[in-house]
Amino acid sequence: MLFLQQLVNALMLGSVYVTVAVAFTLTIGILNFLNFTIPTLFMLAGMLGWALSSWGLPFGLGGPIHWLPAIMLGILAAIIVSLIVERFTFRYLKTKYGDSTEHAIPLVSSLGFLLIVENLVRIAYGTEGRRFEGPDADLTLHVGGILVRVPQLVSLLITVLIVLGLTQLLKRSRIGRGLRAIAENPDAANVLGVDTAKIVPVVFMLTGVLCGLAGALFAVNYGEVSPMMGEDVGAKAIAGMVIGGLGSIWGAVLGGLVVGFLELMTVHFIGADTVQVVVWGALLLMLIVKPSGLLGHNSIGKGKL
Amino acid sequence: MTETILKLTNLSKGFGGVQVIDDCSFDVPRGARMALIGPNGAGKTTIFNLMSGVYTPDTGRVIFDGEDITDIPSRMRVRRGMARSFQNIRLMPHLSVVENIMLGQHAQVGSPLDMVTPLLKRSRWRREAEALLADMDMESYPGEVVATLPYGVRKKIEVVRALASRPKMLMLDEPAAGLNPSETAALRDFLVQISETGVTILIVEHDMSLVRSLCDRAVVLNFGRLIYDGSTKEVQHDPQVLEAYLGSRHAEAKGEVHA
Amino acid sequence: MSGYMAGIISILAINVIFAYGIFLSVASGQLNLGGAGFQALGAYAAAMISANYDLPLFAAMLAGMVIAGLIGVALAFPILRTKGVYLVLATFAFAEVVAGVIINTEFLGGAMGLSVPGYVDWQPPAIAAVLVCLFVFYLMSTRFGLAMRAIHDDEDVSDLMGVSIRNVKVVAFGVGAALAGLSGAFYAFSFGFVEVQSFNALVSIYVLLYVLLGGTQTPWGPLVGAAFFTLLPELLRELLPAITQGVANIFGATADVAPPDESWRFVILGVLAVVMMAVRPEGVVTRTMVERLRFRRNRNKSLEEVAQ
Amino acid sequence: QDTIKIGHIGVASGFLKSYGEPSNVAVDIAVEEINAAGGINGKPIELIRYDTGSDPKQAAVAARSLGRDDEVLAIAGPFSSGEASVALNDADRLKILMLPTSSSAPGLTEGRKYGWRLTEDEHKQFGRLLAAMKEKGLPMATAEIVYVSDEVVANAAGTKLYPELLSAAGVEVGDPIPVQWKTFDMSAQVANIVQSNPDIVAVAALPESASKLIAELDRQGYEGRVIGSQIFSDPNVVELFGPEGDGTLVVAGFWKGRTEQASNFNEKFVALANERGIHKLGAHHSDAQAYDTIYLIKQLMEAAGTTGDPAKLEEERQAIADQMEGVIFSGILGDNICFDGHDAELPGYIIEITGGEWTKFAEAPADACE
Amino acid sequence: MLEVETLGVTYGRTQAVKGVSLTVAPGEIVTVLGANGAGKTSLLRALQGAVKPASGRITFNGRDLTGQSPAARVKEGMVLVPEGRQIFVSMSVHENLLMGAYLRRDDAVVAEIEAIYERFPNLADRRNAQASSLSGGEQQMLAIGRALVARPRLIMLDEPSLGLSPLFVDKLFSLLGELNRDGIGILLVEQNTTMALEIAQRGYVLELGAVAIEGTAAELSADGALTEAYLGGSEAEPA
Ligand SMILES: Nc1ncnc2c1ncn2[C@@H]1O[C@H](COP(=O)(O)OP(=O)(O)OP(=O)(O)O)[C@@H](O)[C@H]1O
Ligand SMILES: Nc1ncnc2c1ncn2[C@@H]1O[C@H](COP(=O)(O)OP(=O)(O)OP(=O)(O)O)[C@@H](O)[C@H]1O
Ligand SMILES: CC(C)C[C@H](N)C(=O)O
Ligand SMILES: [Mg+2]
Ligand SMILES: [Mg+2]
Repeated sequence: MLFLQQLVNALMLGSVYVTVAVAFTLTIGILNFLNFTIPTLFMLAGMLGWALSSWGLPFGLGGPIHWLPAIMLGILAAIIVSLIVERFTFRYLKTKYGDSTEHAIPLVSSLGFLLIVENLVRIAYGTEGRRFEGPDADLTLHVGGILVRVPQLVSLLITVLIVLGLTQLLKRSRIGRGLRAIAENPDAANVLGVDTAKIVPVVFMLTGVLCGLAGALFAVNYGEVSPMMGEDVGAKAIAGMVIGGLGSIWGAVLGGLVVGFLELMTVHFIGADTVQVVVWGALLLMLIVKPSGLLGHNSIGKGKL
Repeated sequence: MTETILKLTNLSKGFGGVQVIDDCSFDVPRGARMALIGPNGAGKTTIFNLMSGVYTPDTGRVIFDGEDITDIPSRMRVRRGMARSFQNIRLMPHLSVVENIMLGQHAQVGSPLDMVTPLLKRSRWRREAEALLADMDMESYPGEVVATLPYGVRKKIEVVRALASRPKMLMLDEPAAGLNPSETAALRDFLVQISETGVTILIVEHDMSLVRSLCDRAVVLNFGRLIYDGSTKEVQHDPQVLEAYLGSRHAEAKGEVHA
Repeated sequence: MSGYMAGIISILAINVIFAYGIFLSVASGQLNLGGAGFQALGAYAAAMISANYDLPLFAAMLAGMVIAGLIGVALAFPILRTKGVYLVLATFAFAEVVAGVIINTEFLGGAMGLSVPGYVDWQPPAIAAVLVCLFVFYLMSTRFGLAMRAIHDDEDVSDLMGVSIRNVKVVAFGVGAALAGLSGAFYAFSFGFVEVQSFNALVSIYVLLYVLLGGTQTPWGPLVGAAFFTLLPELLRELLPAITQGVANIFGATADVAPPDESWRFVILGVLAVVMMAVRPEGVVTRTMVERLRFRRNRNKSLEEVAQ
Repeated sequence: QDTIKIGHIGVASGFLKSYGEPSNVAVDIAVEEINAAGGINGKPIELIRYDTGSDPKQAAVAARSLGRDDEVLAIAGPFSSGEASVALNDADRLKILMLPTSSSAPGLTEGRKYGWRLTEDEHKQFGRLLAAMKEKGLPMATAEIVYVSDEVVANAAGTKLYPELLSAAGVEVGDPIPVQWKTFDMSAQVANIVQSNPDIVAVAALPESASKLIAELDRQGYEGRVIGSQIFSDPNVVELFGPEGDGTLVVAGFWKGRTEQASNFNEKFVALANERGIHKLGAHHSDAQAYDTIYLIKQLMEAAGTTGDPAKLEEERQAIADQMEGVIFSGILGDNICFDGHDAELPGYIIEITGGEWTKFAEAPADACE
Repeated sequence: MLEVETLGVTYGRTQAVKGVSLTVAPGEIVTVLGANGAGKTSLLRALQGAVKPASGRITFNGRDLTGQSPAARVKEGMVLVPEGRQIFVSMSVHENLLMGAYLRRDDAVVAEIEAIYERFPNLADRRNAQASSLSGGEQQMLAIGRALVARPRLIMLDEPSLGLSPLFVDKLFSLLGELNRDGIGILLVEQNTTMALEIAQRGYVLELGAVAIEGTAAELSADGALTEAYLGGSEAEPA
């Protein structure tokens, strides 16, 4: 019984990571760009959601707005910021020479944005946790003595739906191909009329949607937000992405759940203080033994000689 | 001199069902200037990759300078004295021209000491590299990212980099591609000059005029099989070669010269 | 030397050494996001040794350096199998594991941290930083450095040129780890207290950014990058209030305005980082730049010679 | 020299911003009051503040800068234990009195010459809490402990102090259950707790973690009582915890109702904080301690007859530090406060959160010093 | 159809193209010759929009495209076969060809791709192979095929014969002839001067980024100065 509950808890926890992991795997898989702003977007959606739904907007704007529109606006903010990030990071990524480090260049700008957003939020709201007054209704289902969190079910559901749509989009539509082309060789892509400025933002918009959604549902679910809420989720999501397989969207879903499971089982059997070692140890092992992850495929290098 | 420097015996290589090299055998005499030609996708570059150890053959052996090198790792082979250039230019984009050449010298490194002695302006390595460039009458383009140099220039650098390892045998994959006729002529003279120092040259090239004027012997490959092995003078009389590779125009072309 | 300067120089020196550690692996094509892990190893090793054996400080530092280096080499072999983003995450995971282990190890002080007997003022780290800087410049000028950069650009071809990819990578990674460890040792002795919280993931990210922002193509990069990230927020301590006051005055404020929130310093740091990368995507200092400058200098020289 | 230079190593940015800034407010209030009342020995205080950005390294820089360049006579701060552990080394090196304002890590001042704290340790306060509960006859047969494993103070309290004290009080207590500082989902830990369904859950965590735990306990239908000591006894938690927080017992080192002074300070503090855009429902005891720290420094300087004359910097610093030996201090924290070792003996106020209010449940006088 | 006026391209300090003016009429084949570094590739890259020209105007069918994005130019029908193939090595041969049709929505694409396969049997055999595995020449074919799928009205080729076997070079040139008969303009950069001048109506010779000589193919092949200065004597055939 207890163990069953823990399994459910694991699923719930995993569902938080899944959404963010998918966001990560999107930019890495499609654009080969490890986007450090993702945890920040997650946090931004939560914090703004709270700020709007309560008092204390930045720069003296008025509140309050009831929670639903508030988190909607929070998500919107995440999307907008994500698009701004695109404008200043990926636009400048020039995969010219295919050498081993150039894909990391936008990391710098993406961390720049992390600094900017995080500190702006600190300026506006400080660093302490805030209570998010969500819907009054009890968000916990009692299924034969087992507790299930509704918001997390919702978030898992939405994510899976988005993922379904995404995989189709990337397989069928030409946008998918255009994106892959840009990621591999921007110059050649341009020669064929792929307009970087038009289609890359699509990915970042999706990233924004996913992070915003995750952040908002996090707030509703745990009833608390803080400027640091992105850090742990972000790190674990990265782990999930890798375990699932870089660039594989379904892998990210699976990986996120696996991490949730690993973490919860560690807490249950050993204790939270060893979670860090277990999760990241598993990741390290995975990378050394099977870098392509559970569902991933290895990317190819410069081509044959 | 009839001694063979390279001997390929019953070489075969396939990729996922596609039989790319199919039981190829031929020798390269020491000091020869030999051409390896054939239609696109015949397997020429694959042969080069098998020799230099990028791929390991499914069957067959590669004997170089009397030693069976089929199983020794690629990085050791250049030390044995076989150097190659690549048909899709593979220079190091962030190294200057001279540094690319100095990388070519790596095979000559003897003691670990060589690894830790600075390659400053005066150093023997750098001067050697610059001299080599001069022989090819190329400046060293200081400050230029190699990637931004003109295609033809990059192509030449590839050849010089291969030479920098002081090889016994030089394997060039389409060195004249992207060179204009005058530059091609210069390249030919340069290669002749090199081969006179005793270096064996095995060249893959689609520019038949260069092949004819440089090489005495040619091996023709088609669908991974050897279809001709003989003198370059005769090659364009061989019906198979004409049909598979040269096309009718060259038969005529030859005719004109006779007239 | 003012106390403030002394302190900042210590931090800067530590960051520079740290940055060069990461640079060595990055320059050989291995993005190392595990910096904090190696720094922590060096710091704790030095701390433990100086606490438990009465060795001279430099011996403890050496030990910290060596231990970090050895673990680096040990890690380098399995990690060789991973490339690009995979390697980034593998090293990142490594750092997390190190932190996780330390915090759960009683005799390392766990979450309480360790206080470190022994102290160095700004001179030793500063001197060490200069030496490390010279060492890396030297190393990059050797054939070994050339091999590193070649591998960074194109492994397959480097291999065909006769370069032993494995050896070069492992050595570069190991020496880099050792330098990171050294920076940790200096951290321990400069601040007299180590707690694993101060070797967190963000530290790893930052130091990699020092290198990427400065430029991975020349040994100038880490120097520029570390200086940028370390000194800019400091400059802003004084500058920012002045600026806001000035702006306020422009808008006709007569009284003193309250100094702006300190966090603005880091906002500006972020903005500048973004701008820098937009202007110079390959890092502030690139090969072309250095080559051009050197070339111009030589040409001017030769012109003078002609003139005489 | 017409001012008395006092250094303050505070936190105004970085991840501790929200904890640190209120202390700065408290310090400013104290300085402002003292200067309004004619300063120290007739000279106004010149407060020189250095922001560490929550970075221990910067705390060291701060100490060196204040000590060597600004030539301050004494230093209040740094704020957190992490920072203090670093800066206190420099204090001893510079031979300058340093009084951390919120660093409650056990043993922080052990073996220090120039480092003193106006803080009471978790051990004592938690003991007082248990005593009070016993007295009031609250159910406390069984207990579970939840602690943040990667935060200095919480870790020490959760793994050592709480278990001892609970068993000493005859409470049957299970193995301490760790959570991590960044843990946001405590369903697993709580699921285990509700299994044994103890009378009390003792929490050693900063407010955020405590609030997450309380919320989760409530969600999983835990009926018992949550208790903790000083670590999360911040008046703001009333808001953060929300209704689920009702019944929670904590110990604070400060009670605004203690004296008129105290309540004045509390009002001023809340006002000024909100004026600076810092959301505060009341003064945290670490704010009160910061405030009193400045007054303590004042008392020391008056006793030492400090003039602020740069020529006599060394002697005056030493004289101020020497005054700490056997000092007796009265302030908003309590009266006739003495120091046991280098840590103050403070009264404790057991606080109960009831009906969304921060109410006094019981109080315990400061212990006497040997 | 294409009019280029005093086009200039500079990279930092290096001036790669200096005030080049040229025109291509519909159904005309124009060749651009020049030694290494003459600026041919730079010229084409500027025409295609990959690099921003420092000066000059580019008009195509009367529309000024100077400031336009590469995408816009492709839409207009200006398609480039870039130097060094620039194929997508991580995609299959077929996907590469599909990329050629990136901006097209009509259904003719499939049929046209089949036509490409007809022309280049090598590609047909390996349509699902990863492009990275293709041989040099096959990659060149792929690059050309890819450009054709884009339905160019003006096709610009940067050394298309590079890496192709003599047989295929002939095929290529006859293909260019056909395209040209269908009224497609062709701007051809070649090192294989003789063949280029055989097929082209007019030609330009670049030297250090500027037009040194221009004229009809006949004039150019006759021009002794050209053969001396540029061709470096007649074909490098020993007497
Ligand atoms: N790694 C590989 N995987 C699959 N097929 C390959 C691989 N390498 C080569 N091939 C195939 O083998 C055939 C021969 O390739 P190779 O590069 O040797 O041809 P080539 O003779 O060099 O042609 P070209 O003159 O165009 O360079 C080609 O059809 C190519 O597609
Ligand atoms: N991205 C770049 N940055 C700087 N200089 C460049 C760049 N691209 C080309 N150049 C320079 O511009 C000049 C012209 O180069 P370009 O490639 O156009 O010549 P080309 O005529 O195409 O030569 P080839 O026939 O060998 O391809 C050369 O000097 C080259 O070094
Ligand atoms: C707010 C806190 C993190 C400070 C804590 N009491 C400490 O000693 O570090
Ligand atoms: Mg080939
Ligand atoms: Mg060109």
